Amino acid sequence: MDTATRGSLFDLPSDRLIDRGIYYEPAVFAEEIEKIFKKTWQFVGHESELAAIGDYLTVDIYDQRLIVTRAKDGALRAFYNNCTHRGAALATETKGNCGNAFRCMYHGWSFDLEGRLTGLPRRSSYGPGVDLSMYNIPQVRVESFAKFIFVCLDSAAPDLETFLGGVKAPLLETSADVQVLGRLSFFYPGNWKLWSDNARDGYHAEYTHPLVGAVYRDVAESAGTIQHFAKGHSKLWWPIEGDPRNIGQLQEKILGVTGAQHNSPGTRPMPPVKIDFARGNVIAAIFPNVHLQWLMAGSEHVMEIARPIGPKQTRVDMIAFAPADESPEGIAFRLAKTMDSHSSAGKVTGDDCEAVTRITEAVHADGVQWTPLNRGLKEGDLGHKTDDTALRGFYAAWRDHMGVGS
Amino acid sequence: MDTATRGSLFDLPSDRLIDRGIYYEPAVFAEEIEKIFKKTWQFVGHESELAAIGDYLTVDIYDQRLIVTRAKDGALRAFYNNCTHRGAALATETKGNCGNAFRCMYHGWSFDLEGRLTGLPRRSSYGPGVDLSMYNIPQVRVESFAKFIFVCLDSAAPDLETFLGGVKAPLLETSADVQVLGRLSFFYPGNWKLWSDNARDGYHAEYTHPLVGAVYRDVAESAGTIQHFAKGHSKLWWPIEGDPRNIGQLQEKILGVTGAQHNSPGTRPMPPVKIDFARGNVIAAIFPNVHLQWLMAGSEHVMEIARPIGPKQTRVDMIAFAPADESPEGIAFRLAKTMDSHSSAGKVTGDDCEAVTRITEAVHADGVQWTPLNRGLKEGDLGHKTDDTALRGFYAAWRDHMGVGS
Amino acid sequence: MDTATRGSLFDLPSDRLIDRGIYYEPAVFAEEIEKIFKKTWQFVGHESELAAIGDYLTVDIYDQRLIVTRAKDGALRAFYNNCTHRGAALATETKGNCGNAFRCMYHGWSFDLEGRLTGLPRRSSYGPGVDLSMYNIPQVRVESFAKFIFVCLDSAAPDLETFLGGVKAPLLETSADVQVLGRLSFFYPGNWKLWSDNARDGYHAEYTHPLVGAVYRDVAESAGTIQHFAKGHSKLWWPIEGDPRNIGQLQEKILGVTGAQHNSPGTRPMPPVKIDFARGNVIAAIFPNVHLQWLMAGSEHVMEIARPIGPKQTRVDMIAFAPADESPEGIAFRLAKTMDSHSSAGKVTGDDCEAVTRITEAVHADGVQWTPLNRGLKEGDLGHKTDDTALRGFYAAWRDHMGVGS
Amino acid sequence: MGGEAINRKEEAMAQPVQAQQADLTAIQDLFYRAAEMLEEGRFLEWVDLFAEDGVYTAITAANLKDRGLAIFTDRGRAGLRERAAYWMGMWQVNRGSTSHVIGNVRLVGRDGDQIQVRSKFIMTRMNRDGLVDLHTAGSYQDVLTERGGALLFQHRRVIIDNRTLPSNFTDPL
Amino acid sequence: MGGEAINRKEEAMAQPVQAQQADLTAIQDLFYRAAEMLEEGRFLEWVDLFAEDGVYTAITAANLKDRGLAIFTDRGRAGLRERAAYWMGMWQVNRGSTSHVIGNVRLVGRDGDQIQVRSKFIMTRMNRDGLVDLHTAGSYQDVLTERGGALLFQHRRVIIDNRTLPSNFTDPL
Amino acid sequence: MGGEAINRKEEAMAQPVQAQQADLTAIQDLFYRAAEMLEEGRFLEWVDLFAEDGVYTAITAANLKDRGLAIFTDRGRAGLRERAAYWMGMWQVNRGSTSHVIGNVRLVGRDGDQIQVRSKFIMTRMNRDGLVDLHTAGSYQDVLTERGGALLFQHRRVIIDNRTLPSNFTDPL
Ligand code: FES
Ligand code: FES
Ligand code: FES
Ligand SMILES: [Fe+3]
Ligand SMILES: [Fe+3]
Ligand SMILES: [Fe+3]
Repeated sequence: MDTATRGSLFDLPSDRLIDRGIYYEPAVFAEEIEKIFKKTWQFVGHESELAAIGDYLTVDIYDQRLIVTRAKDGALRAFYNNCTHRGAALATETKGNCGNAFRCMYHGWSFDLEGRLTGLPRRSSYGPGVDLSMYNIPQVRVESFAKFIFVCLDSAAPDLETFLGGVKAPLLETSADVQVLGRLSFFYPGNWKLWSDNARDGYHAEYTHPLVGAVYRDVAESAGTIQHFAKGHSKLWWPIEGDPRNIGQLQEKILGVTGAQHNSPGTRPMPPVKIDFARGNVIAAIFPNVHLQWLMAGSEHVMEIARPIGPKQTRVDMIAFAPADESPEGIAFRLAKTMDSHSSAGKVTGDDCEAVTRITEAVHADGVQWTPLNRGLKEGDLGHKTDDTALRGFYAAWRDHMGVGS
Repeated sequence: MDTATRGSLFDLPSDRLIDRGIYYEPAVFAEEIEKIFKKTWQFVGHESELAAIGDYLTVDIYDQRLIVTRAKDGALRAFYNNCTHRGAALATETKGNCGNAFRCMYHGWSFDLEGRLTGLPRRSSYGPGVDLSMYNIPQVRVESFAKFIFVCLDSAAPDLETFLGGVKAPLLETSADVQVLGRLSFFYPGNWKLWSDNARDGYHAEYTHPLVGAVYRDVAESAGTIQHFAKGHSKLWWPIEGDPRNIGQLQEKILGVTGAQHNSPGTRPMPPVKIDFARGNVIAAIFPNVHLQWLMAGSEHVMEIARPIGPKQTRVDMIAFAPADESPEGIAFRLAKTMDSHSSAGKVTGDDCEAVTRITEAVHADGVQWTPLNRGLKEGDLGHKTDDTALRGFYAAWRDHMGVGS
Repeated sequence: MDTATRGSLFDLPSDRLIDRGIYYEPAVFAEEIEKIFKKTWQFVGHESELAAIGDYLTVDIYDQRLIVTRAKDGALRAFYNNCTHRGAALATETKGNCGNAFRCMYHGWSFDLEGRLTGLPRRSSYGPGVDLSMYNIPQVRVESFAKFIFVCLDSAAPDLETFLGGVKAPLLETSADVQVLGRLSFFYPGNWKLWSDNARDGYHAEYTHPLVGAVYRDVAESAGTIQHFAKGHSKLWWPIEGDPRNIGQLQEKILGVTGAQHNSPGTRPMPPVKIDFARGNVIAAIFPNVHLQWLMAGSEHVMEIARPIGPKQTRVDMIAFAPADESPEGIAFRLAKTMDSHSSAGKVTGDDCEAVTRITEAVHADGVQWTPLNRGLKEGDLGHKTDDTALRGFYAAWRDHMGVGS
Repeated sequence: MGGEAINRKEEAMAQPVQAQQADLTAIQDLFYRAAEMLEEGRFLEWVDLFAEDGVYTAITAANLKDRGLAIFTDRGRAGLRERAAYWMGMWQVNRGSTSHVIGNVRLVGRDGDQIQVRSKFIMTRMNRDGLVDLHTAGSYQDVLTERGGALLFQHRRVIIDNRTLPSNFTDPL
Repeated sequence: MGGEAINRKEEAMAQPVQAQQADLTAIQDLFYRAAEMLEEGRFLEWVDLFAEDGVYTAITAANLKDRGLAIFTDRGRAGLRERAAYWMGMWQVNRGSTSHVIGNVRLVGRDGDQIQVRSKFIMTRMNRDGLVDLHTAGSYQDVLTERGGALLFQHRRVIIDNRTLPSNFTDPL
Repeated sequence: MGGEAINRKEEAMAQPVQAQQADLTAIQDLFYRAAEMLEEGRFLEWVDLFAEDGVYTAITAANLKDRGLAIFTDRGRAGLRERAAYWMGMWQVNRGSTSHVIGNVRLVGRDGDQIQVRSKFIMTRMNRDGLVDLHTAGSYQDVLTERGGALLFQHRRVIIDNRTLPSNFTDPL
């Protein structure tokens, strides 16, 4: 390592620097699972996915496999997806309806919708008076806000709404009454925090995504803000530039790269979906790993959850939404187009996958061990959309959890 | 972890509980290799596979690669499959005939059927009077019982027959005079002990295997025993239920799931194989990882050896047998049908693979860290076939080897 | 482990034995990266590959990714392939031309051909008077000899020519004026040192490669030498046996294995390439991992670099050369045939891949923990081509770096 | 759109065997040329294999059985050209050679001048280490149409077996 | 059984090229429909592609060269229906989408009304992480028979290149 | 050599559809038999599928775009027999069953009595653990020639998608 350089970067206050080891060290990753993922509220799904009694969702918090059900009393319940007999998973699908009970495939033990052992086959061999409740599956906390369901493995953590704090507002504003269109997931070869960074980073879009670059090429000072909330959450907002119907003009720039003749009209009809032009674009980030993308006036509405798989491997689960009262034409349009820019096949996210892959490949460099977070340094929680404001906030929360001094 | 629950399971005597960490902790696995696999007799094959001088079998005890040969004097010999020059494997096939010697492919050193260096090409460069015996490959112990060949890496271990003890009887009863039909292997994503557990577990079959469930659906108290022998071996036995020719009736139940019309006869001719109806079904388990399956009156006769590959990865090697004096029709039938229910493609074992996979996926749960072994708790080594008798015996032997108190 | 055997091998002086753990222990591998690969000159490419300003090559020293450029002043420069902002790799291809600068795909930061930050988009948010030089990428040492480019991560290491020492002569003799025909790489499942061993080992060829065996079958004492140079380098030399045009005779031996009739002529015209028959065959090895193969009078000219990927995984990068003034027919012939015996598909190297694979599979044997290096033991740095002279020299240098006593 | 109308009308295919073979040969030729154009980067030629109002869409098998959330849907030449633009540089991702091996090409129906075809494919991709990986596999469900003597894609639906996509799934399917 | 009688009698195939093409088209159609039925879970339809006394068997290439220990052998419609029953729920295993890409279909002989055919296949499967894995690969050796104008499987032998099976190898081959 | 002369002259293929089909069937039969011979170890039969001065060569896609450094090039029957000799024991490497699934076979040109053909392939190989791995994938570019009523390989170029070869890449491609 070139110590001179290290010295010069050290001149920045330490809370604005990241030691790049946090993106690849196995020990840091293991500690994050214990101190962050097992201590915070983790996203599961939307209440509409658990409409009927016996409906369930499964979710993994790293290696802790959980089931969330709609129980007989209509309440949500969560418990380990793990038979108390020999430990087999009870449910293997992401989503389903189990009827009255989960029946383990190994020895047929049955557990009700709250994880209580209710069926013990060939029971007598357990002796007289066996106490079934000894084998109930431990429950875990489950709460919801704006119909978004979260679980928490820590019994001492504050409740969900306290945890969410400032980020409740953008969630409510964008997602109070939605339906689920479907789910899609993808992997990327990199640390989960690279996705959290990216969702708080309004600086990259113009350079990572050539289409966005084309939009802003001649914009000297574009509008938009990044707001940091306590506990590591944030809201990125920016308006739609120009005439939203003028997508044809943009398309000409795109098609320009093909060198082809084209005759797309200068303006296109607005898509037949419910949108809210004034709200522009919103990315609400919930610490540590949830990012609600409400984009293009709400015509793209996707929740992204970055699931940690390993120090250098992450799975992003996406859920696509539509307004609950969207028209049939709107639904058809959204089913066809919502994911167009999302996912590892997406016109936008495809490039983000490349960026995080390139970081993972190169970030071990002995000569460059620190990443600066000093863009838009100033007091307060509100910055210009391209500032590092929310990144600094995220890492402050991260340090709190990990117990390292700021 | 929910300590209340942990407490309640702790109320059981500790020798009836398994800490689930033993199914995935790398340190436990590494210790098992040293303290169990390098200290016990490990199965290699059947003497008929080494009929001629120069015939050999290779076997891996985790990372210790061995060769077993039929030497010039007709005796069995075992030594490392490892050239004493630079360490290349001498044999790369499971089975073969090497003629008089193994010739290393790298520098052509030759070793005889007892592992002695006999050919040293361009010898003079090793100086005058080089002592070839300095480069003999160390031998390891090899013994056989009922023509089943075992090796042992521990020079201090008791001899094979002493080791086998009580399990010698079922081996002799079922397999004294057999021929080998062939070999087949499969992987499963889970700890090797899950296979040992499964072979000692007469409880699961009715629930894991729907066909077995159909057989016993209306049987209130089915017959069968599990017998534990000293040192972790065991014998599971159960009779054939009902009229063995009445498979057609069972088949109707199977075909019922298809909802299809069918006209299979109510009774079928017995298969043209030598069977012993009175002996029923026998699974003889040899600690730690060998399970002889003699099923359906001997019409399916398969040895399964669970080879540890990693904490969560196992390869099961199977050898199919027939009576030495089986008829040509019997051989043809057995070649076609022996594996029907075995292997990861088998009508029975396919489901066992699923069960152990589900355990591997879910067993890390912080909230459920213990597995009870308390079914059929009573004094003595003989239980009902669905009792945990032999599981308790297996883990007693396991604890002895691992040096953990009971 | 059989201590008797271990004892007998211990009778050799310890500098002639290798503990086989060095071929697989992760801790040894990690230490080698720090103490050898980050301390020695590592091969990058040939100067002709960086002919124009802005041409670059990338190279990885394990996890340290580097760029080497032809800078504006015509000099070579090397720096980390790593953006000082968030750490993305700047170049993802092995070879290319970046124009004036590397532009990072994430936020568009631009670095010149010496790694200096020259473009900082939307700069004002970094405050007034931001010092761009604080974000220059640290440079690393780059030097070349005989137009072969090397980098070194250690600022205290001696310069390249001092490092090369005795091996400079064979490099100059064979490669002073060459052009690059192309690159090809392959993986093998084994430790990088197995490749270094193999390149210093004139003993194996006759046995590993049946064709070579056929050549020497009747040669009682073949010619050729192995020369060890200080710091672990070496030169293996041997003449071409017999009439070089008489390949047809050899081919008859090859075709003999097919049992087919054939009517290839007894002599073939020499290939239309520039060769130097008197020089025979040369393999010049540069510590730790570079092997220049100048074979068959120079009609095959290939550099092999063994890149360490893991304790048991190596990638070999090959660069094929031709004399700078080779004729068009010669170039065509070389493009078609240079790789015929090289690479994991090569008629010679294919077998070497098998040999190192067999070592990796078997080398853990508890009973055989040592590899002797005692062939052709005598004073001095020059041995017969089949002696272990250069292997002893390599491990002496290896021990120096690793800080273990000889 | 035609794509939704793909349903097996095998009984309707009372066509002389020989004509069917000719069709099949022409269909296979179209599919193989399309794959070759994509692998060789001849993207604008590929666009011309679609009808003016042609549709190109991809979806996971799981979502096809659910509400139908697509991975992407490109409608008409303008939409297809936009996709070509992404392949031609609007994405900044690394590319590695891909191969599409197409098999099991089968006529499943005919509806006026539209031919319904099903086929299977396996797609491989060179990874960043230079080795070839299995990238994805699945089915094509196509509606083809004849215009001016040439077969064109009216609706091409790519159904992939994945439920989770690998990273960098931007290569032409 | 016919299966053992598969031997190459290519010289006996003195058939007009055009007829051969028609046969090949019909054979391929049978193979592709069979694969599609298995992938789509239409198992009872698949049973009907076999002759009444048809045989369906699988074996590793290694065991085929040895004594012939099969992975499984189903004889006759009852045996095939039993296998269908396992696919339809007698196994409790997880399922992921599979694809069978069949290639290299080649007539190798003809013996009375029986046609001998060889082909190759690669089979992929979605794993528990949602990605597509290579599951197995190998050959089909088929004896087909014509009954009532339709080709049926008289004997289908699946030869897989594996010596060791992956876990959960219960998917239709 | 003919191989370098492969260029698409699709316009020149003004041949009746039916004749094309017959050609295609014969070409596919040649390709499939060649693959089967290699998989079954019938190497000398495979040599006889080449013209007397036939060429068999392999190259990475990357090097094909660069100066053209081949992995190997065998010229003429003697060269091909030498390769057969290596497969038959001149290499001491371990072998595992391989499968070549060939698809997308397409006539791309015709030049006198020479036919230019392109196709795709995926090759699998049983690894040392007994499982089937994806080994490589890519394209064949062939020039075929008719001699005495039979099609022969005049020039077979195997283009693999790899930039880096797996270990033990000595199996027939
Ligand atoms: S593991 Fe669930 S019932 Fe036994
Ligand atoms: S490694 Fe066996 S002879 Fe050298
Ligand atoms: S990471 Fe390179 S510009 Fe931001
Ligand atoms: Fe982005
Ligand atoms: Fe079972
Ligand atoms: Fe060699």
